[in-house]
Amino acid sequence: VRQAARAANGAVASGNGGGPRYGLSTVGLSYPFAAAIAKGFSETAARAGATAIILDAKGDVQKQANDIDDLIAQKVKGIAVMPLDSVVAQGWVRRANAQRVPIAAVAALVGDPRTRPITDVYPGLVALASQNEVEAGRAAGRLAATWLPRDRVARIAVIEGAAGFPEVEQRARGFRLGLDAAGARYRIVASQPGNWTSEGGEAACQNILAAQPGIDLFYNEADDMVIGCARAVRAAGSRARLIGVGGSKLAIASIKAGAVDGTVCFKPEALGALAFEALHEGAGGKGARFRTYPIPAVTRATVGQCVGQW
Amino acid sequence: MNRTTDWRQIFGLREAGVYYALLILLALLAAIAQSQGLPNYLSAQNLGNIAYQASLVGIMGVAMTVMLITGAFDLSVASVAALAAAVLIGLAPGIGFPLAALAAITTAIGIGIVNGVIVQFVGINAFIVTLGTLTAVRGLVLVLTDGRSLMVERPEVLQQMLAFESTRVPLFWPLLAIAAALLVLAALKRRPLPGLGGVVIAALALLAGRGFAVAAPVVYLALFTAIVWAVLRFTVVGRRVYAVGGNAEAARLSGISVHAYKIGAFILSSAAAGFAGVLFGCRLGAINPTALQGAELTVIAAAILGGTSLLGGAGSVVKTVVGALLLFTLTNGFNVLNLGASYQGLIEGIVVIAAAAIYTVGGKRGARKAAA
Amino acid sequence: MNRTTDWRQIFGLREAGVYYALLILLALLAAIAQSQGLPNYLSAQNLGNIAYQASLVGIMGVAMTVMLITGAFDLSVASVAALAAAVLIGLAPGIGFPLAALAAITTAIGIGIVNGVIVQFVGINAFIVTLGTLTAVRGLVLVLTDGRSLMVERPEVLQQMLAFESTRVPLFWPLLAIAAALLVLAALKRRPLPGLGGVVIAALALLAGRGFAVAAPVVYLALFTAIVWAVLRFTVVGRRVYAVGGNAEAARLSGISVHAYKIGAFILSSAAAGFAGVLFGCRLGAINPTALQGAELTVIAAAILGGTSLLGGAGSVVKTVVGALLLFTLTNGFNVLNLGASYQGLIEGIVVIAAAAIYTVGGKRGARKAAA
Amino acid sequence: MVTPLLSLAGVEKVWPNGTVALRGVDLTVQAGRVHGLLGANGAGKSTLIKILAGAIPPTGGAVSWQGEPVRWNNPRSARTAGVATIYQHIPLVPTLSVAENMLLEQRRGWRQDRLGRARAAAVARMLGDPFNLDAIVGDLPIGTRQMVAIAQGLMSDPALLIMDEPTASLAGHEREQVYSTIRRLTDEGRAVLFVSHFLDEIVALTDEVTVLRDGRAVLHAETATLDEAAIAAAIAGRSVAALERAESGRRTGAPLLELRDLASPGKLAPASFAVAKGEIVGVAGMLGAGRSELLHAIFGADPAAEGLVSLGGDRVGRTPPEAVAAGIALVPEDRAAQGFVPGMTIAENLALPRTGTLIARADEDAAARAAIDRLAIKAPGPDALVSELSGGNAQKVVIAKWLTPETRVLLLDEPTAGIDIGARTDILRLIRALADYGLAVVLVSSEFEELIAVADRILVMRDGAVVAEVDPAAIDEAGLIQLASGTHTDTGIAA
Ligand SMILES: Nc1ncnc2c1ncn2[C@@H]1O[C@H](COP(=O)(O)OP(=O)(O)OP(=O)(O)O)[C@@H](O)[C@H]1O
Ligand SMILES: Nc1ncnc2c1ncn2[C@@H]1O[C@H](COP(=O)(O)OP(=O)(O)OP(=O)(O)O)[C@@H](O)[C@H]1O
Ligand SMILES: [Mg+2]
Ligand SMILES: [Mg+2]
Repeated sequence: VRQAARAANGAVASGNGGGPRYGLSTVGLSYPFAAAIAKGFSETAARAGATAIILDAKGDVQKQANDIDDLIAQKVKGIAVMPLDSVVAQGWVRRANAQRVPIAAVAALVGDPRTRPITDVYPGLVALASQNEVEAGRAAGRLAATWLPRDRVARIAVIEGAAGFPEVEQRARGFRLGLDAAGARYRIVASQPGNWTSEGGEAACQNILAAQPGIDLFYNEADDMVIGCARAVRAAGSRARLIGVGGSKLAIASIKAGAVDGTVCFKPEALGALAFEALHEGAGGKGARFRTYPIPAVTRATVGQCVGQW
Repeated sequence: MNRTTDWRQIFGLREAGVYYALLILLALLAAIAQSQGLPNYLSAQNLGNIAYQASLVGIMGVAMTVMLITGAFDLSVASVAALAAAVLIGLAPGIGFPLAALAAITTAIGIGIVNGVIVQFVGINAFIVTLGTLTAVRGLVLVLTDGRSLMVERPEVLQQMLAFESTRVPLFWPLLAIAAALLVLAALKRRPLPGLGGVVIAALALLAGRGFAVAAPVVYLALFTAIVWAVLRFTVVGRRVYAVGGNAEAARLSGISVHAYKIGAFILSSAAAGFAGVLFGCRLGAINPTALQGAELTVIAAAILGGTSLLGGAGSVVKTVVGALLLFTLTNGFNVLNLGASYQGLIEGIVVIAAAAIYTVGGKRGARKAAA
Repeated sequence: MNRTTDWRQIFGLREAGVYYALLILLALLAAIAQSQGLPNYLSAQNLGNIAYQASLVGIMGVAMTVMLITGAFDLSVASVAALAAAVLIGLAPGIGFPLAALAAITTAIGIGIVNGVIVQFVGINAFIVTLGTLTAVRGLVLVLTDGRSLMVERPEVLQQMLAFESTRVPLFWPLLAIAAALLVLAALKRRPLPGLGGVVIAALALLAGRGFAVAAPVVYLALFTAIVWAVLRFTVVGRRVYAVGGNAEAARLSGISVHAYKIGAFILSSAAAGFAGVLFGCRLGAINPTALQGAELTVIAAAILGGTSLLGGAGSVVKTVVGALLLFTLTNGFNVLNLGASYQGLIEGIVVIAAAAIYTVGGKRGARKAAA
Repeated sequence: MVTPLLSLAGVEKVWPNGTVALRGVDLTVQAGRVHGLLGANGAGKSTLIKILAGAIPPTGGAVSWQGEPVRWNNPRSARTAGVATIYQHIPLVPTLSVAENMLLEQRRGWRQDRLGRARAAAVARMLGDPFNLDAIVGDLPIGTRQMVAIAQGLMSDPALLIMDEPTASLAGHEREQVYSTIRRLTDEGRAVLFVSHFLDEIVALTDEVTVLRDGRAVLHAETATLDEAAIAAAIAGRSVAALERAESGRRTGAPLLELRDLASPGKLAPASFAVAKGEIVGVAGMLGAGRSELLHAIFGADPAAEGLVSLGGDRVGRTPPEAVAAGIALVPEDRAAQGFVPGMTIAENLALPRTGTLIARADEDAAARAAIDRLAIKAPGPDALVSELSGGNAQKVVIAKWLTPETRVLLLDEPTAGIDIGARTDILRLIRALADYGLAVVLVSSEFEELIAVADRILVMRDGAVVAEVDPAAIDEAGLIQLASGTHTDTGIAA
């Protein structure tokens, strides 16, 4: 216990280094993607001489609401929120606006993701720093189209995240748009959840292969799932191609090793930096309200462009 | 021998352990905040925040305590709350807030009845039944919302919902009134304990100042806790709840209809979850399909931290609320002190065990009683 | 009085319910797959997949069953498995796979000892202690990984790890050998049951064909289950495990050292979780901080579906494994039939309750026993 | 003088809640003899026995075993030394079979080992095979469980066998088996420390007795020098009048409780009879004859039971709440499992059948104090937890629960099990007084002497059916035993 207390003191000391305080409410720091955003945010803050307060919602919307209340109560200079739920987040924006605390969204938009295009930043937000999920799906679709057989209708399986996340639909929609744009002939013969985890992806791919041995391509909506899926594909002796989304370190290693064919490269640290900069500039800043960065789809040949940040 | 007030027992670690644990934690956090030059940790606003944050878990925890006292278990509360919220958000634009809230709570009660009937009449273990409904009800939420977040768009309905959830209730005068009532009671009945309570409450109210107000859910939690506490303590129904959990067969052979009490507990638990879901829905004006996922363990943890036994027959709803406050004080403390995220889990786990240890170690008598 | 084989009991719903539940589910899925023109659902490959997917939960479930039989509870298994995986991945590049695996399992055992000692000697409820360690150990994983995914980069170490986890073990001849052994046993002891088992195994092996092979974790699960089953069934230690959970006081008065058995169960549970963690780490040569989150409920659900009582004193490890297979058959079925994600939760919940109902309804005798 | 097998000097025990159970007890047990340990409920017998067995530590005094001072601080050390104990509260593992329970002490080796099983079968045979070795203990009625506990105690071949009220829940035939087993053990040179509230068995069975009163040994003598009245006086601290049969032809009123074709499949054959106001109907039978089943069926506690129960002409619903509402009360046979809520106080337990809205604490305390006085319950007060009472006192609480003005029919299942001699007479008198007051009483007891003394009519049950109805004035114990067992049996104790 004493050790834990000492560790706690250390962390507290480093957290309150002085300077203006900015808060980041993350979905959960045990998710590497969120942790990388937090890293980008606090490093940029440190460079700007500010203190970053990073909160961990642990995947719980209610906790995130509490976190944001706590940040507002502490009168920080600005809040970046990585919303667990885009619709729910509208209330937080209202609340922050009412207390005159600048608020920005990072990694996901605020507002109904079905009706609001990502570039249409929710009123009341200082900025939105995010990759465009539909674009990510589209990039994956365009790349995947180049691998599909020309002579017949290709059979594709989609490994979704978990039910209830807007990315599931966005990345799938973008993927179909990308394939269509490239003029691919295909049929999606299975769409099953892999629960965002590698073991979930592995199980889903194994099971789909048992039912549909002739799959040509697995589109995994996240990189964790694609590396699990790769194992299933190899074990079943299938020749299906594999593509993921995210650009995680593991996926990049797998692409280098030839186990996975491609992924879409996200840069969470950049997102964190963009969010901080937007808050730091303040409402009077001249930057655009929607801030993003390029998300190329990479293959073994081009994987050098993508540095795994999570 | 007349029933004298046994001070040693009332303030002993076993009886009052969870209060001490909370006080120690608050004092510790206040001291650290002080030493870091942060604003006063024990401000009325911050304490109000903690209470507000703990209110949903507290409401579900109070009902869960009754459930645990009868010797059963409900893992489905968080899913049921999410379902109630989904029903509320889905219906409110159409039929207005009050009716939608009623529908939400009715739905929740329906699931409580299903749980209770399966457990009591089919005779399946409560753990597996409510694990099943946890999954099935969450599935239902997904089906209802089609996997998307829903929100209420009609501003006047939204306004009503916000009013129900976010109104701040001034508490200065009510608290003073309660304190006075307690003091009068103490004087009339010659029992010092309520008097002491009255003094503490008056002191708190005066410290917090005239402008002291809390969010509505805190008041709902306080009222619900007070009612359930009074029922358990002063009524025959309450006595029978304990009897059913303490020895179901003896209760049955004393003419208590054990089935009714056990099913009643499931209904109470689900109704409370439904109410919590309504508050949740009102708070956000929206519902996402994964809302409140995993909250059931927090709810049960609050009850057990409050000293309720998993074996049935013992437990106190007030201490459950204190247990919930303890858990949320911890996370609030992490936020206020801006503690590194990596260490939070480690510290939280250790604090939970340490808090539980405080009163277990204090009362060996307690350990024996729990074993009986 | 000689022991006659009571066929009605052995094949009655109460004893064999979970087997029937699994068979019904498999038959149903096979029929649907057939009618949709999908390849044979009951192929050796698909059944092997299910067993593989269930293996980690199965291994933890077997140890959890022993835990539940002694009357305790372990919520921390999934966190402990994640910690073991993190230790493995962290150390393997430095000290090689075998030593790192040893270190991982030793770490896990250490946590089991901590759990057991706190529960037994401080006397805190196992639920709250293991909820605390669930949080604390997950926190430790975060601290160790610093919130990032760890991976093993050295190819030769990775190779060893993959070999340990992913080798496919040919089972045709071993299965035939086991079948023959069982038949000989049956003939010698004049007990028909092992003979029946032998015939079933031989038939399965012949159906699956010569090339039948499964992934290594399935074999580990089978071996572990067989050993624990044999210890519980044939040795005095096993009897004492049941006695400790059935009535700790009776066990103590019979000179059984209850503490040792209860702490032993915590150690076994953590060791199994550690081993599962090592297998998990070996799968990808990598670990992320949220690995296996929430798996504890699946593990406990498997045990309870297998008929193990939460009250202690009863339970069967083989049925736990069948319970785990049941749960994973369900998700496998969803994938194979390509059922919409939104409906999966609803159906899963209902099937879990229905499966539990099969044997509870069959045996009213069981209800009385559970009450005792 | 030979070294005693076991001797105690000044043993004291203070329970953590402050109750002083033993205030310095001296006791010696000689090999080859049966030593009776007697005392009123709460005198400290079970406490003393738990200390001897190493189950709880004494707070003072010394124990020596075969002349050597010993400190047994866990049950295993006592067992290895050669002391086997049958506890009053029958600690068995409900989820294991009888054989497994008997083999619980086995330290290592195989569970299914043939030797162990053979030995268990031999011990069971010695006790007259009262149970199936493969039956699950949780399914057995309390009498059978008691036999299992005795069998478990015999498994380890002890030099000293301690038995705490082994016969409290047994009927005639099984008791005989226990007596002959005890005689056989002493013939082999082993010692037995025997606790019982039945003075006839004490007189017939023991060689010497020690009487405890309020935690002190107040009498130690050779049994041959004493008679029942003297022992009873020593136990109660006053002279106890023997229970006499009431003058026959007590006035009974109109039929109150009527059963028509009350049956439970597989357990109870259809039974039809009526009990009049003021009448006490005794029910005799051997272990497992279905007597408890009959009472449960009347009370509506057996969901499988069918048939008609009416009270004063009105049909009574088939659930316990309806039965209680109609004024039927049941004192169950297994007090720990069915009779009381262990975590509750005496006052709270007594108030369990009360209805109403608010708890009237003052009333309850008064009622509890009245019950404590009326039944001489030895307890610190109405706030004492029932789990901290001695066995007999807990039983009194279970009886007292139903002594309310609302009760019109009293169903009593072995109400005097574990109750001391003085209190037993008082309770039987009380039952008679209640009947005179207008209650209808059905009394199940394995103490046929009790039935003959208080009942107006005795029904005999065998294998779940009522097989005979007899007039207590016209039959003696031996005759009842014969009827109940359906065979010709020795009268036992008289021999
Ligand atoms: N667990 C306990 N905690 C506190 N007091 C106890 C406990 N068990 C027994 N006592 C008290 O110790 C005293 C002696 O009880 P004990 O059980 O030894 O009596 P006994 O002679 O065996 O009586 P009986 O004939 O009723 O079985 C009683 O006053 C009883 O209330
Ligand atoms: N030795 C035994 N083994 C197994 N079951 C038994 C045994 N004795 C009785 N039973 C069960 O108990 C049922 C009747 O028991 P019940 O308790 O009603 O009888 P009882 O006459 O009250 O006997 P007791 O003296 O044990 O109270 C029987 O139908 C039988 O199922
Ligand atoms: Mg006693
Ligand atoms: Mg009986």
